[in-house]
Amino acid sequence: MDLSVVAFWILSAVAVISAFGVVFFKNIIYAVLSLISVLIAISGLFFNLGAELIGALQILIYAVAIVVFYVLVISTVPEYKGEAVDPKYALLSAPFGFMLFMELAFVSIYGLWKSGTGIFMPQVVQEVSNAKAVAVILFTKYLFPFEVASLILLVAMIGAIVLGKKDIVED
Amino acid sequence: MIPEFVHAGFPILSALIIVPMIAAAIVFALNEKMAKPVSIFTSAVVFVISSYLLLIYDPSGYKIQFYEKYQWIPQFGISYEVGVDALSLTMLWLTALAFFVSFIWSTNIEKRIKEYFIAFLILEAACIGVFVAWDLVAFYVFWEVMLIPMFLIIGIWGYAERLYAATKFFIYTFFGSLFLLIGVIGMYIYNFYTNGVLSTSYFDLLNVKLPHNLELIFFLLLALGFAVKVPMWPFHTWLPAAHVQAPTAGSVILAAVLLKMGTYGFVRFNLPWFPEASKYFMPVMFALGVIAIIYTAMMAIAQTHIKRLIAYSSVSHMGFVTIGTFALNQEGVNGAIITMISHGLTSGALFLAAGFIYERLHSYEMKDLGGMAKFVPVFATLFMISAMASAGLPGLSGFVGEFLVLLGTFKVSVLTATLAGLSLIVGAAYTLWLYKKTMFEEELLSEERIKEYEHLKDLNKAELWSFLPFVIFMFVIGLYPNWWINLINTTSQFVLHKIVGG
Amino acid sequence: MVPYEYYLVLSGLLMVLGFVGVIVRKNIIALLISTELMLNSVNIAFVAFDMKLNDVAGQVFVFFILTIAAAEAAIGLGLIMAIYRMKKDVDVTKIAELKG
Amino acid sequence: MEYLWIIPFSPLIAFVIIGLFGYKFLREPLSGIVAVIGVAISAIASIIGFIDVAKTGNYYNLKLFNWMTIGDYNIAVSILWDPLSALMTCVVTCVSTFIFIFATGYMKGDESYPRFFAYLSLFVFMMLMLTLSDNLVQLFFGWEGVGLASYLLIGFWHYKKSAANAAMESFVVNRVGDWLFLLGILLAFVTFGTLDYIQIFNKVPGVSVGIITAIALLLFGGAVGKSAQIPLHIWLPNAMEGPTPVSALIHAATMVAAGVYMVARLMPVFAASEVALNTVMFIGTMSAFIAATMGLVQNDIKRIIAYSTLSQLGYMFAAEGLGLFGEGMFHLTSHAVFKALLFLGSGSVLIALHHLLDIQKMGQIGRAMPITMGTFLIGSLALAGIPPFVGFFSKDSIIEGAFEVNKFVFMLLWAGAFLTAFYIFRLFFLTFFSTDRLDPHLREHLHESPPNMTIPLIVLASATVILGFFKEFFLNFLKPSLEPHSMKFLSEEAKIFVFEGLSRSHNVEIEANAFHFLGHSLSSFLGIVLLATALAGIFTAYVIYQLRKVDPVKIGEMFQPLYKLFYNRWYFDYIYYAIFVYGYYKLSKVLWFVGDKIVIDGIVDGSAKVSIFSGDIFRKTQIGRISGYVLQMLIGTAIFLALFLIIR
Amino acid sequence: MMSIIQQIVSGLGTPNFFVLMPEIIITTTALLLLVVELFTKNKNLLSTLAILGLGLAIISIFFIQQGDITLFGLYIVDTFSLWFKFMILITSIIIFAVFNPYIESKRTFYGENYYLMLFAILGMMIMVSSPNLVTFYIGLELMSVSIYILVGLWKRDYKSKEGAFKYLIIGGAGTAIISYAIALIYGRTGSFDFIRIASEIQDKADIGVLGGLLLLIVGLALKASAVPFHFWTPDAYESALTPITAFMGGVVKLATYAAIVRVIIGAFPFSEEIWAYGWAILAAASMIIGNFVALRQKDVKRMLAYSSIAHTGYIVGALASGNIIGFQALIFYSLVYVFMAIGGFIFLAAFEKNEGWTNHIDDFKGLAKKHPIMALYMLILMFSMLGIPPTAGFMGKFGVFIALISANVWWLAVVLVITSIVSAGYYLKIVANMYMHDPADDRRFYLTPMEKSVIAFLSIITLLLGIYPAIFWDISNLLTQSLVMVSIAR
Repeated sequence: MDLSVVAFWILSAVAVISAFGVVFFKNIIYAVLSLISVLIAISGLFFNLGAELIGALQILIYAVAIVVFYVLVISTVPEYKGEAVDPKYALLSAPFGFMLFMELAFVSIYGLWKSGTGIFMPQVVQEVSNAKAVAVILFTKYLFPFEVASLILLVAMIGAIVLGKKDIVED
Repeated sequence: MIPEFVHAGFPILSALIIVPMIAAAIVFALNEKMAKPVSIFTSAVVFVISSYLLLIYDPSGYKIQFYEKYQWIPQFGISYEVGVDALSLTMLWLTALAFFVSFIWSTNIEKRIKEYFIAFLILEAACIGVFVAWDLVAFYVFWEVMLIPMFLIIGIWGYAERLYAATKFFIYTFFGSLFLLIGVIGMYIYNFYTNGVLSTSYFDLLNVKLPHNLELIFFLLLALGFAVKVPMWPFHTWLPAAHVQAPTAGSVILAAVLLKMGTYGFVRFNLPWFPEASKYFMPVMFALGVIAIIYTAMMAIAQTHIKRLIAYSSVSHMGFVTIGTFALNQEGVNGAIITMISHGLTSGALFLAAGFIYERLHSYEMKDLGGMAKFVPVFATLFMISAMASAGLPGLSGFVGEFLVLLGTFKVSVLTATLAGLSLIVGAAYTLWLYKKTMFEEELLSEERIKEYEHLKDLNKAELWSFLPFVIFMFVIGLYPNWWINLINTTSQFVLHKIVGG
Repeated sequence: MVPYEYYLVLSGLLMVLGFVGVIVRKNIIALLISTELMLNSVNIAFVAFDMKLNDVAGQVFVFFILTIAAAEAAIGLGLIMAIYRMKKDVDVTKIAELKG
Repeated sequence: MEYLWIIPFSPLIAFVIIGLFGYKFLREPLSGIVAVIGVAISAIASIIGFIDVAKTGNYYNLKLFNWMTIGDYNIAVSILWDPLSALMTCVVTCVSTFIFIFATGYMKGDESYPRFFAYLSLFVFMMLMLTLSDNLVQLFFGWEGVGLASYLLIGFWHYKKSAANAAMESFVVNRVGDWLFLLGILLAFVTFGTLDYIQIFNKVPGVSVGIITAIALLLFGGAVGKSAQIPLHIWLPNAMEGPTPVSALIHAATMVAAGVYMVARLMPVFAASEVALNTVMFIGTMSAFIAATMGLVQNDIKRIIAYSTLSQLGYMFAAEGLGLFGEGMFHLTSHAVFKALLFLGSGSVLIALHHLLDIQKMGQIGRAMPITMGTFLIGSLALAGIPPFVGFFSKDSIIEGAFEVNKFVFMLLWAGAFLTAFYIFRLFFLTFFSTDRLDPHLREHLHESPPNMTIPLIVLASATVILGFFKEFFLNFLKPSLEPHSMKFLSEEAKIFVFEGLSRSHNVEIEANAFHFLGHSLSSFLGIVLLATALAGIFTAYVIYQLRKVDPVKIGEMFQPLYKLFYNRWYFDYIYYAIFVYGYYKLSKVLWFVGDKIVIDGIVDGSAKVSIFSGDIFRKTQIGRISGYVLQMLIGTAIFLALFLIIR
Repeated sequence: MMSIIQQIVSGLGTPNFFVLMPEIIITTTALLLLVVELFTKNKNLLSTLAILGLGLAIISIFFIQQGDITLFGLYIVDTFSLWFKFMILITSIIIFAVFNPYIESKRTFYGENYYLMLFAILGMMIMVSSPNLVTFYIGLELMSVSIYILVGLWKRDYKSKEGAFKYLIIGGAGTAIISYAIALIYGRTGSFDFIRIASEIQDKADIGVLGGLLLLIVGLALKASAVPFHFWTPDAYESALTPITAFMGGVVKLATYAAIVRVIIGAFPFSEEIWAYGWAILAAASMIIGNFVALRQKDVKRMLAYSSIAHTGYIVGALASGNIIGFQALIFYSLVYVFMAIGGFIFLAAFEKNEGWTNHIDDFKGLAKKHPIMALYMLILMFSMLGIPPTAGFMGKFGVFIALISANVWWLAVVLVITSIVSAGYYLKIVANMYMHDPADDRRFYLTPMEKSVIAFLSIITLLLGIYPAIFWDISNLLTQSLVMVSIAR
């Protein structure tokens, strides 16, 4: 019973519980906070799996950047009155959500997943750190998508600005 | 059996299709005054050419004449392939005649003249195309194109409920023709899988040897498409609606040409392609035909709206064509073809008569009509001749077809012939009823009605000249059918060659 | 060592929870948050697969997913602002003028 | 004999001329004259042909042109000129000629004078096509053609509702017969592979009796319709709506006799089947008797004569049914003459009385118009069967034949003879003598008809007197077409076959020579009885209607039910109207509403409604709220996955 | 030891940027516009620049040698991608051409519109030329993100925001689903390259592939707005600026179909019994829902949105055959459908400029009297969508029929027939309103010559493609060959 197992169970428990929080917290602030905890838990899982770079990015991008957006917006938008979840939809979605989950779980468990096709054996990763490996691949093979991703961010920024601008309302 | 092809030196059939389209373009370009003369001239030219073809057609031996074939969509082995045998040719001629007549008739159109004539010209091109095309896709294209102008004609120049009628007409026929399309594609695919031939040409599909159940299915698919167009009972209800609402010329075309396409399809495709299925379904077709004949004859006599009466009478006559076709013997098919022509003439003339009455008295309802005979003697005479021809009086065109059909049917099924023969009685009943209600019984009229009638105009030039061709050819066919029968004999032999051998 | 399938099941669970969240929440901001949740759940699967395959391409993909999540969050929040400005409300039941 | 083609076509030419130029150029007198000339020419031609045949006894078969080819058989427009057709043609043309002449006077001043003669000429053409035909199709052509002509002529005064209805009725009822007739033709063609009489006759022996019977009966059905026998007789009395010359020509002399002619023409076929002959006989007899009873109590002068026509046609059919084809044809001839005479007489009366029809309102007009009365009397005597008029020779021989062959038939025909004598003289007395019930205004300018009307009367009357003495000549003349052994166009076996067929029914020798027949019937018991019967009929009528010894009304009350039955024409018309006119019409209406409007169109339009309705249902899914959309997406995804994961 | 890294890097070689010329041109134009737009608000200048860029890109296409896989196997430039890029650019030019008058009349100018559209186009171009799930994904997202914004860009109009938001949320969910699918496929095959994937799963598909493939289909269906993932479509289409709607309904649809074919044939050529059946179900649902609901629409813009859902049904229905003919039919239909869709929406856009035109079905009444020529064009477009010869729409349906029947998918063919008949109900309603009713008033509408000529071009080409479709059949044949050559004939 080594540590990683324990870590997995704890982190996943946290993630799931706070995910439920995201879904069911009435107060939007709590929802955002539980989102943060989900993200952190997930990044914890990344570390547990040995993907340090992604784990770090996760915390950086999300827990810092995106959540800040949310907090900003929430601060401008007054607190939302009225119940958090619509019981009718909750009742309707629960069985099908469960069904979908069962299917996904079925797939996950019985799928013949490949293993060890890649070149980054643990010992290789030992030598070149995970960060370096990812970085090399990202900036060589996946350079092009990376550039496009930057374009996407550009577009998103423009969009956020132009949509959030005042003149959209009165002009 | 692949017939021999006589290639045309000059692509005359394509010309027949193109000329009306060009005319339509010209009309589109010119002003409204010119629309009518241009279109009349065009249709006259087309009629003359087709009559000329009718005369120079060589009926000895089955040859596809004036044949042209060009690649169209090579990927699917689809080509533009036109040519005529006697069946196509007679139908082509009938089409040209009917359009000629209805163009002459259309003097009284004042609403949106240009569109009117453009629609009719395009319709003419499409109808000609349907009858001369030998490639299935080309056939289907023309078959569908024809819906658009007819939809507009009924919908724009029709009467009160024209929208309902036009939509019903369009959707109903579209429904049928899509199944026809599926059937054709099925044949095409099957032919490709078995013979490895990728072609939609009629003659390539003629060689397909189908397994029995598949043959039945394809037969039904095609039959559904055609049955809606014929229309056979119980698919007939669009016809009265369309006829009642359509303008006179539209009704003439509808009755004289469009209905023929269905029966043309039966004779052209179902018999040669599905001989076994044709035998198999013969009783069904007989039953439907007989029902159509008697039931719709009863419908007809129950009407007070004269156009609807005539429409139902058309359905009844088409029942004759159906049983004649599916008698599956020489007399039957000959009779069916002759009946198609003659019904084109008579029902066309009757609709002209109805239009004439409407223009004079502004009503189609029997209660507003009656007692005209004395005031419009010439019209009364022509109307009487048409009515008698439609009632199948010997010496006029109607009798020849009915006699042959009954003879052919009698050989196969006495009962069918006996019941179908009842139309001698019921047919006479509704025809004379119509005539009596519109022309006779002047003494029932009120004084002021008589006053109105005093200045009824008899047929004017245009009306007379649109009547005469129909009436003349009623006599021509009725008095000397031999020429026509010699014309179509080889064709009907070809149609039946898989069934009776030959 | 925990079998990788567990990670997958976890990611599936989070995905479904996000899905359900989009459905049940009435506050449109929460809708957006739930989509974030859905997107993130995928990351777990990717990384888990990576470790199983001894590869890093999955992590590269996770990078892209993060980017896109960010982008959508930005646009979504912009839209929410605009909607709020006009509608003075963030109740999903009110954001239903287009229908039928 | 090529000139024979003139016979049918000269009336046709007249018809075309009148039809085209009648209203524009010819108008009142001229078009009539053209018509008369047209028919006269064909009359002369036919008489020439008649004489030729009478001399030689040959037959001629001309094919004019080939109408239609079916398989290897050509249906040709053709002329078969043998004694039978020659006789019939002569009767048609000659009688027509006189009636045309009469009509020129009768139709004077009618606004559609040309149309009338156009129609008449058309009729004659069609009738001649019928008589001259050598095959069934041409026969049918004429058959339908005369139907058309009679339709047009009955409806000649179509502004009258009654006329229009009568015309339509006659055509449709005829069509019932024609339907059977056409089926007969089809069956004949399928059986024999040909439609020419002569070939058919020679093929008869080879065919089973059942089919022959069927063919014969179907064809006879046509005859029943055309010759207005029970049960298709109802149209003829109503046909009296037409102008009187029409009634005389079409509905007495020629067209209605077409059935009789047809049966005689196809004698070998009918002779081959005993059932067919019996049917013909039975139908004829019934008609003869029932029509006579109907005629008893009518008051419409033309209708009475119409019923007598029915009854006389019945006699002819009875004769043919008995196998006495010769006598039948002879009675046809004589009937054509004296019935035309009677009709024309009544026509001239009508002209004088301005179309007053009710005989109860006439009387005492004999003095004013002697010629009419005289000729009418002759006609009546002939009809009643008083020697030496032609009716006696033709009718009594039939009854005597019946006595030999079938007692039941004899009884009915005998009774019929009495009734005939009674009703015709009832008419005669009530019209020309009896008390004066005539409206004084009419009385003032009551006058004899102009010569162009009286001359035909006189001619026909004289014919009535003399024709009877040519009986033997006629019978011998007809032998080549009706006597098996002397029928040239039959093969030997056919001759024997037909002879056997005939002899099965016809085993009686009637005295052919007129004088012997007269003597025989004045001497033999049967003859005396028959003569007495006729006289008794006349006497009864005289007592009741001239001397007024007995009040007819009393008799009517005495036999109330019988009177009602006769007066209402055995309720035939009512039943037919209820079933075939009203019933059919209403049934159609109902079918239209239920079958077409509700059921079929219900399905068609219903499908449209259904799709619109389902459109509304599906529309509900687009509820506008994101939650709803995503929920449905979730459901969709879950089910979509489940489909594969579970089913596989 | 760095050797491994060096191996990797050296194994990659240098990318051939020349084949990226169109993309580069588009990108530069977009960035140029981004800058220019800061200084000038001259619409015509902006659109001219954009059109210029597109034109250049088109020209550059002709100078590219084909069949090159560059950027370390992440980018393929073959006949297929080039042709689709060509079509995308051409149709985009059309939309740019009629864009300005519209936004002027609606007084909702955003300089962003232009280069966002360009970015979207870039995304599509990347998407159609992706031999690899990563490229595909990134292109798809670039496109989607730009479109989300474009939908929302309507000043002072709440509805456009709502539509955009709905699209964003549903699209986000779709993105998540696609990512998950990619994850599963990656886990099953250990690669993102189509070729590798295909070679990995030649044998019978196991649960993993099944799950991945099905989720991928769901995601693609969502982007292509197939039932039951279509819910964003009517709202987004209705709420967007009409030229943008034309862009979405035409160009984006085209690119999406191309991507679908690319992914399905490229990555899963051997598991057609799965995706054929899956697409068949989705297609049937789309035909039914789309047509029946369109029957009840009064707003023609929304009606056309539903009809585009129905057309998605027809088009992806071709995949149900799972054979070459099916791919050909799909490509042909999608190529010709662009013209109809854009034509229909641009027709609306052109009339929407005028006062008193609300896209309501009754606004069409008597149009044939006021604008006979335009009405004729609309008639052609409508009958083409209905699938009446001699229009391109018929040829498309004809191909689909052939595909389905050749694969014995009779049930789907029958569904297609029935739903086409239903669709007649609403297309005919438009035609009937134009031709068979008298106009309520004699107000004429103003259309710019450019709009007129554009609509004329679109409807006439629709007609011509119907009369002589051989060329386009050749093209689709060619494209299919190139695809199959890349994927199967390995």
